[in-house]
Amino acid sequence: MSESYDPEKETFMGVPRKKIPWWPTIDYVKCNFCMECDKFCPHDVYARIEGEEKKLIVKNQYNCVVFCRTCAKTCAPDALSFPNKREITKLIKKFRSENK
Amino acid sequence: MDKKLCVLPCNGIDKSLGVVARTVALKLIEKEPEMNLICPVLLNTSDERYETILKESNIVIIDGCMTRCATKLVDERNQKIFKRIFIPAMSKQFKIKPGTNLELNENGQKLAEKISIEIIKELKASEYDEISIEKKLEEFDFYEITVDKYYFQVPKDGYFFNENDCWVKPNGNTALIGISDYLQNRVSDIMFVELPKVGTEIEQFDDVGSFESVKTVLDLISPCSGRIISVNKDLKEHPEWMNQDPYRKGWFAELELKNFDEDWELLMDGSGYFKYMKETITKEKEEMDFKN
Amino acid sequence: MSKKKGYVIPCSGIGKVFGSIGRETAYIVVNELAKDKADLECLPLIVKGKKEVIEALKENKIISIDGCPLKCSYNNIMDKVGRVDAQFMTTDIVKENRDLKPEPYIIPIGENTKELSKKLAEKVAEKINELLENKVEVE
Amino acid sequence: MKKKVGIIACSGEKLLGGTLSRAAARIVVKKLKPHDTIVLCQPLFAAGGLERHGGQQERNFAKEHPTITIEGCEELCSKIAVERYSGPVAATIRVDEIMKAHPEFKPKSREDLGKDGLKLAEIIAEEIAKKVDELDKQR
Repeated sequence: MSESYDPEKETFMGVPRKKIPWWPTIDYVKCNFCMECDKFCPHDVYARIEGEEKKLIVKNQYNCVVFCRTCAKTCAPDALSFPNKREITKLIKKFRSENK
Repeated sequence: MDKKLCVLPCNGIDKSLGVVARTVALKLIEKEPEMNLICPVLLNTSDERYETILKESNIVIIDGCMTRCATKLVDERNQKIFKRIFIPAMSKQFKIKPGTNLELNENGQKLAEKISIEIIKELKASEYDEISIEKKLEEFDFYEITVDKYYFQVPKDGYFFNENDCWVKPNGNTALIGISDYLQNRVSDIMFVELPKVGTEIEQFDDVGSFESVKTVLDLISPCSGRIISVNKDLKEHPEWMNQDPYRKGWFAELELKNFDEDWELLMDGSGYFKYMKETITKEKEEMDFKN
Repeated sequence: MSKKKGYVIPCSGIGKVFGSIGRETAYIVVNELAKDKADLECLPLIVKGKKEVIEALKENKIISIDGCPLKCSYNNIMDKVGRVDAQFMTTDIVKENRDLKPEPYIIPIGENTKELSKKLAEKVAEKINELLENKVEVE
Repeated sequence: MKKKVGIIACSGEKLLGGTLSRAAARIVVKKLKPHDTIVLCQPLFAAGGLERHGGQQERNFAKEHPTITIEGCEELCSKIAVERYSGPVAATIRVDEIMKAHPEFKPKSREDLGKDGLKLAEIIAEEIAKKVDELDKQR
């Protein structure tokens, strides 16, 4: 992602992106570091770390497109999970109504 | 080009709206004697009886209530559909209430007559030629932006969008959903579609099916909640329609809306989405130039 | 009367890999699978309307191969020659072989792209045989 | 926003020059000038006016942007197509002439350029890139 990208200014449905806890969580017990999710994601959410035990991390969590969980479908060992969509929708609605 | 038409009413005899459905069908046959009448009960018990007719015809489906028995009877077929009629929606549209009497009162008769006239009108207007396309293809006004040689269009009216670049086009208490011109441009040539199952209940922002291009696979993220009542089976054969005509021929699924009044609050209208899309495109361009 | 040939005209679309599949397919057909029966002609020359080329096509069988629904090869030949004896879409072969995803690059083409082209070339060659064996002229 | 330059290759299927023009066009838009150029599909010019914007896209682009055509032979198909549907071209590169000027490089075949052919394509691509820069200065 280029430096012109400013996560502070990003919003989703009028809610600051940073207020929405939507991004993948890696289950390191299941993850086999095949990197398919990273290969898929065009938004640089993941990062590969050479020489570490956790060779893959969620690095740019706010780059993750809210409600998108397509990367999880590329995950053969089913090691990726996302928050509950209903909860997130509720949260977005709450924020919007409080900040009208 | 086949020009045959048939009509399948739900024929519900326990509700006045079911009786209206049946009456509409009878009036259609009366006005257009060439049209074939399909009996839902017979279709259900021995569907081979209607095999040839259904294969050769476009169908008018008339449902009297939310159970949508007539729709369900043809859902699993690859049936060419001319029009779906949902009597409660029509009753609302014409502001005629048929009451609850199973012997149709004057209002009930009037409603059936109006609906049948409406269908015939549409039939004539279509000149039969367009009717093999399941959803009516209306011309629409759109906003447009050109970036290099690519055009990005957004319909001005009738469509609502989420920030995941998917649209919903409500019509009474049903709606079509699909992907925006911008999204189809981004994924480029779509080669495969995975359509959702008819009958699936979905919440707003659930993924409903997916589409795959050489570049990527993406889920369609539904802008609204509801139940899938039909899917665009033609996309299996023609996934490129999602690229060529994303707002019309490329529709993905049809929903029975559950809570659109509330869903709507989180959606953008045409002009709102156009602004959002322009910002996205500009941002992408800036990033590209920055890398350059 | 001289023996008829099958002219294979790919669109050669340059923006995406689907055009390259068509081009590669045409080369496999004329160089390997139907050497003595098939020939190539430049689509741009047809578009331009070069007389000799149009005449040659008119007297032989014509097979168009297109890479996108705009069907440049098919439409341009129909426009200039008025007849196409068989048409193919490279996207169809991609759809039929879901496990073989064509690589997005085209100079040079990738392994899967080559494999897909081979599969399509077999179909095209078979079609040429069929067209040339058919004694009844379809005009 | 800076206007991009359109690159239109002859892509002729029958001749080596077509394959070279195609390769050179791709090198320009993918490697040398990815942000200043865009590749246009030559056959689409004639097949314009289809579904939604279809070929009109290419024609309109070439009306409003400078275009460079790359020709594989003396037929100048790309130039003629652009002039017929969009207007004058900004520059024309003749692949056959560049080939003559570099006899030291011997491309393998129209199907497979080989090492020498790819080098030649790079040289052609640089010529095109030079033209793009020249056009930039003029504006």
